[in-house]
Amino acid sequence: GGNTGSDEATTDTAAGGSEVLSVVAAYSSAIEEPWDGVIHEALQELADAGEITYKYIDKIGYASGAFERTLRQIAEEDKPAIIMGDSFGNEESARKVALDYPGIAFVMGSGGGPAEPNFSVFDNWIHEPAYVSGVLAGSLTKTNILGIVGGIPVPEVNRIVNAFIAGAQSVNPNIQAKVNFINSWFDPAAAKEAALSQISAGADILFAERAGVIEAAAEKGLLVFGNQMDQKAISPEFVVTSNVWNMRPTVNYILDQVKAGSYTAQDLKDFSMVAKGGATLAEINTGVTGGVPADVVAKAQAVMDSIKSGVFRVDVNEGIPAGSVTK
Amino acid sequence: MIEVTQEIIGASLRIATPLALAALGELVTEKSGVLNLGVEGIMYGSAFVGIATAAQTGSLTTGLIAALVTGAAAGLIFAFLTVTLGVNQHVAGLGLTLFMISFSNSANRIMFTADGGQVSVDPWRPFNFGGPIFSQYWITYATFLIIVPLTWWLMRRSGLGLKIRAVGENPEAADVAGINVTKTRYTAILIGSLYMAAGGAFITLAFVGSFTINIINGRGWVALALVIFGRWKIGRLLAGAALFSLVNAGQLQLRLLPSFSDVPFEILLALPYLAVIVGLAVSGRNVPYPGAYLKPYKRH
Amino acid sequence: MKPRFALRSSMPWWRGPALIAAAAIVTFLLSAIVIRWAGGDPISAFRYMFISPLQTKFGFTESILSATPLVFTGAAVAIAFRAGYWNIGAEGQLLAGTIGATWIGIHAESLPAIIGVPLILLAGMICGALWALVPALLRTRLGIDEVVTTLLLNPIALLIISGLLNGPWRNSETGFPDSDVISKSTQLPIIWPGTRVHLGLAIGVVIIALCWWYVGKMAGGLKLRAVGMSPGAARIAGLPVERTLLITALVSGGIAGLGGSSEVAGVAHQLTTGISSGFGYTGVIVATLAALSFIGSLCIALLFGVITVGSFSASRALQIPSTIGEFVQSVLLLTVVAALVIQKYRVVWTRGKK
Amino acid sequence: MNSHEGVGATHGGTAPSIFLRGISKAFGETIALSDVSLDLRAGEVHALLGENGAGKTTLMKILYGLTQPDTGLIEADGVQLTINSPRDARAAGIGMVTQHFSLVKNMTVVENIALASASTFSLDLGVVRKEIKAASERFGLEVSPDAVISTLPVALQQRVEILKALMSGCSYLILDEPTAVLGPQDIDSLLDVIKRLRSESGIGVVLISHKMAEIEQVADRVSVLRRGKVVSSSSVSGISTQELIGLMMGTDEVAVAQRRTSKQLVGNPILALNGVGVNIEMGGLSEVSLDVHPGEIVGIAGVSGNGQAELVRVLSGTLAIDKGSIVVEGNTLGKNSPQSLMRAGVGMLGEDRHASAVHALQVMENLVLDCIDSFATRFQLKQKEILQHCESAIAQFEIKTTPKQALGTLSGGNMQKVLLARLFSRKPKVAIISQPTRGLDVMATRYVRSLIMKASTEGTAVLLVSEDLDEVLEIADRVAVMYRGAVIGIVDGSTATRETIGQLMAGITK
Ligand SMILES: Nc1ncnc2c1ncn2[C@@H]1O[C@H](COP(=O)(O)OP(=O)(O)OP(=O)(O)O)[C@@H](O)[C@H]1O
Ligand SMILES: Nc1ncnc2c1ncn2[C@@H]1O[C@H](COP(=O)(O)OP(=O)(O)OP(=O)(O)O)[C@@H](O)[C@H]1O
Ligand SMILES: [Mg+2]
Ligand SMILES: [Mg+2]
Repeated sequence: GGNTGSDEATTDTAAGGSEVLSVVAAYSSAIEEPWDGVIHEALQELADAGEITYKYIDKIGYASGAFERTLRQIAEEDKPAIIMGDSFGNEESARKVALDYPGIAFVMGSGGGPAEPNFSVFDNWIHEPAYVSGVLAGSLTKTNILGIVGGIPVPEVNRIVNAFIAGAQSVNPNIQAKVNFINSWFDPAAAKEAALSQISAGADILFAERAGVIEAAAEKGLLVFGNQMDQKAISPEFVVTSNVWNMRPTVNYILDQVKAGSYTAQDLKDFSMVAKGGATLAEINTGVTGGVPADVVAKAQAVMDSIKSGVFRVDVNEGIPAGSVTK
Repeated sequence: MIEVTQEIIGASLRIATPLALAALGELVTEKSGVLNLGVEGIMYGSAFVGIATAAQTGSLTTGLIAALVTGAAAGLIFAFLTVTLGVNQHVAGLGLTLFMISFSNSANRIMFTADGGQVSVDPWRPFNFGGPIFSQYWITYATFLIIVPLTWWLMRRSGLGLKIRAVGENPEAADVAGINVTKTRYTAILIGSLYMAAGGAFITLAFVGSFTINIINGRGWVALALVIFGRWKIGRLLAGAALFSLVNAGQLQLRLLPSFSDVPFEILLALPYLAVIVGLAVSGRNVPYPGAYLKPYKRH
Repeated sequence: MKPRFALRSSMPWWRGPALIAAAAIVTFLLSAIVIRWAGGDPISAFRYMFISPLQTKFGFTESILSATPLVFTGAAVAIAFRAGYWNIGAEGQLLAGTIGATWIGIHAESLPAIIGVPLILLAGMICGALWALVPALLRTRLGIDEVVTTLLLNPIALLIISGLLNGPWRNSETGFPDSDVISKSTQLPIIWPGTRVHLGLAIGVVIIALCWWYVGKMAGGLKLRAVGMSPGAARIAGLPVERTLLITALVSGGIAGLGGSSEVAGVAHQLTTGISSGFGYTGVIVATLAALSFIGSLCIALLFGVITVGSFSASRALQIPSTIGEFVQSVLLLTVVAALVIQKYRVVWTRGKK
Repeated sequence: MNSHEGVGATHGGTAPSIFLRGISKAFGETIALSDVSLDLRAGEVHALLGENGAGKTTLMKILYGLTQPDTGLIEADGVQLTINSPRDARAAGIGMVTQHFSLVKNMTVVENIALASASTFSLDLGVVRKEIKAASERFGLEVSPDAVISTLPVALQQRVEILKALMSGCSYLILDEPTAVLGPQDIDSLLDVIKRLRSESGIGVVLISHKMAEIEQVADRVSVLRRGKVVSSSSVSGISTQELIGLMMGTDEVAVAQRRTSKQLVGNPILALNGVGVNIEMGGLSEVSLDVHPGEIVGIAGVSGNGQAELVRVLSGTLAIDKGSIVVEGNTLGKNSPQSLMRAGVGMLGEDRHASAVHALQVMENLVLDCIDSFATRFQLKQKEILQHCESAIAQFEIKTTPKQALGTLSGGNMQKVLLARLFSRKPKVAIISQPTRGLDVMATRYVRSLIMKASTEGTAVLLVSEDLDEVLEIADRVAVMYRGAVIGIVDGSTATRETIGQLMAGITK
């Protein structure tokens, strides 16, 4: 279990200084789902390092007000300094509860804006590394056809997929992207089948927004890009790189703010972007089958640098990608 | 065009494999007069235990055996409840599904994912006998070349099959004829559960090589529908599985065509289900349920 | 010696409770293994699951809130099954109801609540009934089995929601695929001040009462039961079997759809793809556990509400996976149904063959 | 026990081969058998007699392992048998043909017979087919091995049952009311078979029957059960029919139906069939014309399968007519749907009472099933009125039940009375009554017949379809004989004889 720190330890929320803050996370989905998994991992690391106490509850779902109930119970019984989680699909209730507990910092993954006094929002803004992945993919493809399998076309998925396509087309205008959605966060068999259909339609490079796609690439001996976490371990011969979301900058910032007593509601978007280290591209795996030419690596590096330095801004496009995208 | 067709056929054989296995298992079970709504759960639990064992032991075969043992154990629990005790089959089946899924998810969390991991193995690879149609996993070959004819033989040509059909139609008559109704139903449920387990194991040990929650994602319910679609006939059942899988494989390709690329993907995803309903509406009426369907048997 | 079950002729009063207690103990022992494995304390887990929700007003009212959708789906399944119409599609019908309700909810800006609330309820009911119509017609006109058709329409209903939320009903503020919040005038009023218990519960209870009255006391109900128990004999007695099935199917769908309205207008106030956590399927368990009795369904639904709330509490307090709550529920379900059957029998040991 | 000879005593030199000793069995509150002893002998036909519910079936189910006794034991040739299942019974050489056949309806004859012997893997239907041929010839029981059971007439299904038992090599054969479902010709040939089995194969037969004539014809010994006890066991030659009936009924009074003199037909027929034709694959009806007058009982006789069942289905509205018309009270029915017939005042008692009964519903609910709306307000059933209605029906029709009992738990006779009560209490203008006394004991049979006569005396027109020729001759005013889907002749009931009707049934017209 994820039980760390002292069980019933509750921390005085108003206190500042260097003492250990308590964080409770409430995830609508399961921590096996990579989006929530990233947050969980960051908090777990901090807890393991003794910097926070951390409890979580996941798989709360969206039905019958379960999320609101859970938030209230956390606020009433655990009385943590910070409640983190994802309020997608539970937006109304999360905000309502936050209003009732102004002493607690509510830091929620959300598609909406922050709300005074204590409701901050964050999201995975990894469209920038996705764009760079696209640059790599666009340079590496021989058929000029890329295959992308997504879960559910929500904005955070769409902008990553669209950025990947845009990156590829920026180096290779002939790129044609084939996009399938499986309409589920988990169904690796369906995702793999979708990827295989793209391969048969000519795709020679895949983007694994969801689990199951890397497996398809490995089976067919094709290069593939991972998402959310560094997924090289699943298939070291074929995973070129991954668009990595890192929650540590967000969490660190919040911890500092709360400790300093200066926490306010805000949009934490920037902390999940490249500039602040919240989004990165995993180290490019030049050891993949067929290798990655040095000039391609350099090109990608250059794009990454210009993003980091703010010279280049990746467009955010949250529209649902069509099944077949050409420039 | 020919290539796409071949791809679609190849893909539908893959998609159909777990469906056909589970549906055949359900068919054998239902022929004995017992409805096993645990099919989704048995697939799920076997998929998990199979890969967990394979990952721990490093042997896919051991994993498959563990999956089958899991299926058998689940089948035994189910048989005890429904045959020996005569518990309502809807409740027992749905309860078993809930049991297997929640157990697997809990175990998966405790064993593998609590700190960000995931259980995965190097799965069985497809053989390539040339062309997409013949590039299939051994389980797929085994399913369609061995299990299907074997099941047909079992149900139509073996003594056991005759007994299974008899206890499913009229357990009293079977009893009077000296057949052990309880034993026969246990056997049918066990055989069925083994098939379902194999279907679940196919997904983790062959097709995907890893386990995530929701791995079965309703395939068990589809299998259940296919049995009724097939009116408890193996040929028709396979036709249903083929219809579902072909439409499924076809819709994946369809979305990639530029002319279809703006059709909401939900419509395409709904097609396989619609196809089965329409197929049923066109071809099947007055479903010949086994005579003793859902009825426990007890002597006085 | 071989064991054999024989129907017992008389039953001491304590056998029922004793066997239920035995079931609880078996559940506890089995669950304890898993809870321990997850690093939790089984005794406090059980306290959180079954007792603490009933100890506070908050826990209790949240439990009945969680039970509300199950009251509807339980009634929907029970009435259909009583007529021998095997509606496995309460899930889809509830989802269809949420669609209808949302459509009214997001388009009814300027209505007074006195119109808005009935309208949103009606919309859900009609959509649920419509979703039940096609399988019912296929069954009564063409003799096509309703189990497959109702079952397979469930994922289709969810896909329609997904299509609407990814398309026209996408949240206008966040762009996330959940609908806008429905207008205030269509939200169900809270009936227990200071809690989240809403009008939906009262309607659910009324539905249960109506079903109970109709099936048990009214002419149509007697027809319905006769058709369900023995359609052949009912036909011989001149009862309109097909019409009874069709009407019951529509009523069943309507009740499930009303459950959808209740969820949208009562708690969620918006449509999401996760609006139902399998309420329709759980409804099958609720109704069958209650032996298709309506009052029984109501009680079982409430029990499920308690356990739902309790297992989340246990998971949160003890930091054990929330799926363990589902695990405990499933074991309890299986052991209790086994106990209910066993209590009717006594074990007789017979000599085996020589 | 009032047995004419001590159980276990030797009889005519044949050693008794199977003893049932001190068998008792209770179902919950009901005591089905108490301390029953019986002996069965090889090469002998032993008849079991008793009212409905006397315990005959239960006793035989115990012998065959379908029911476990509470106490008592079974011995064969001095050795105690353990019979926990039919499998054990078959191993001990006991076979049984149950009252409601134990055949898998949608399997073929071979499959049904193979069932008993099938091992797990091998299933050679070819071999079984040959064995069936051989056995058919040996016992004179012809069947076609590949016919599906549900397509066979009842008599043939029964033949399959008997073959199945014989092919398992039994030396004792239990037949539970085998003649209840047969027409006269089939009964005769079954009785022949029984005689042959006894004398040629030395098989001991247990014959349960409610028909005295049959017992006198084939049985060697007869035992009478009453309320779970054996009240008599003697050789058939040593006891008279009247004595037997007396033993069966105890002190109960036996109602005897009085044959009426045929009445003059007055007025117009209330039901008229004009050239009714039905085309279906097998059988069907051709040009059936028939009329029934108020207060008249018209009997339909015929070898089973000559269109009687179709005629009943036409008149119940479940089989559409292709030709001709049905006229009720001078009005031609547009369509013969169940509803239109009921509305016109035609009531039905189907041949299979179990198919007309909703077993799980209460007696009182079943009684109003066909007129629910008249026992209900807009909002609720008039429970009180239903209960009153039921109570008066129970009293009037002498039904042994309480209003709230589930219909399925009633004995056949009482179930039949409930259905008749439902039919007659609507005061139908025409009552179509099919096989009303099938499987009923002597007393119930007489009672049911008297009910039918009473209704007709009160003005109801009755169309009585029965395979029991005696029944038709006993109460019908006119007898119509069906042959190959047509009415081949109509004779006056008071002058008709078995012979005249028998000729017509064979298709011979003068
Ligand atoms: N399964 C059962 N459960 C409860 N009671 C039973 C059961 N079977 C038989 N009985 C009761 O046992 C008694 C004997 O029934 P049994 O069937 O042996 O009568 P029977 O002599 O064969 O009657 P019939 O002439 O109608 O065939 C009846 O009173 C009946 O109510
Ligand atoms: N499950 C049961 N529960 C209670 N009583 C039963 C049950 N099964 C049978 N019986 C009783 O057994 C008796 C005999 O049953 P059986 O099937 O022989 O009926 P029957 O009187 O011969 O009528 P029929 O010839 O119409 O079947 C009936 O009186 C009935 O009350
Ligand atoms: Mg009997
Ligand atoms: Mg009888």
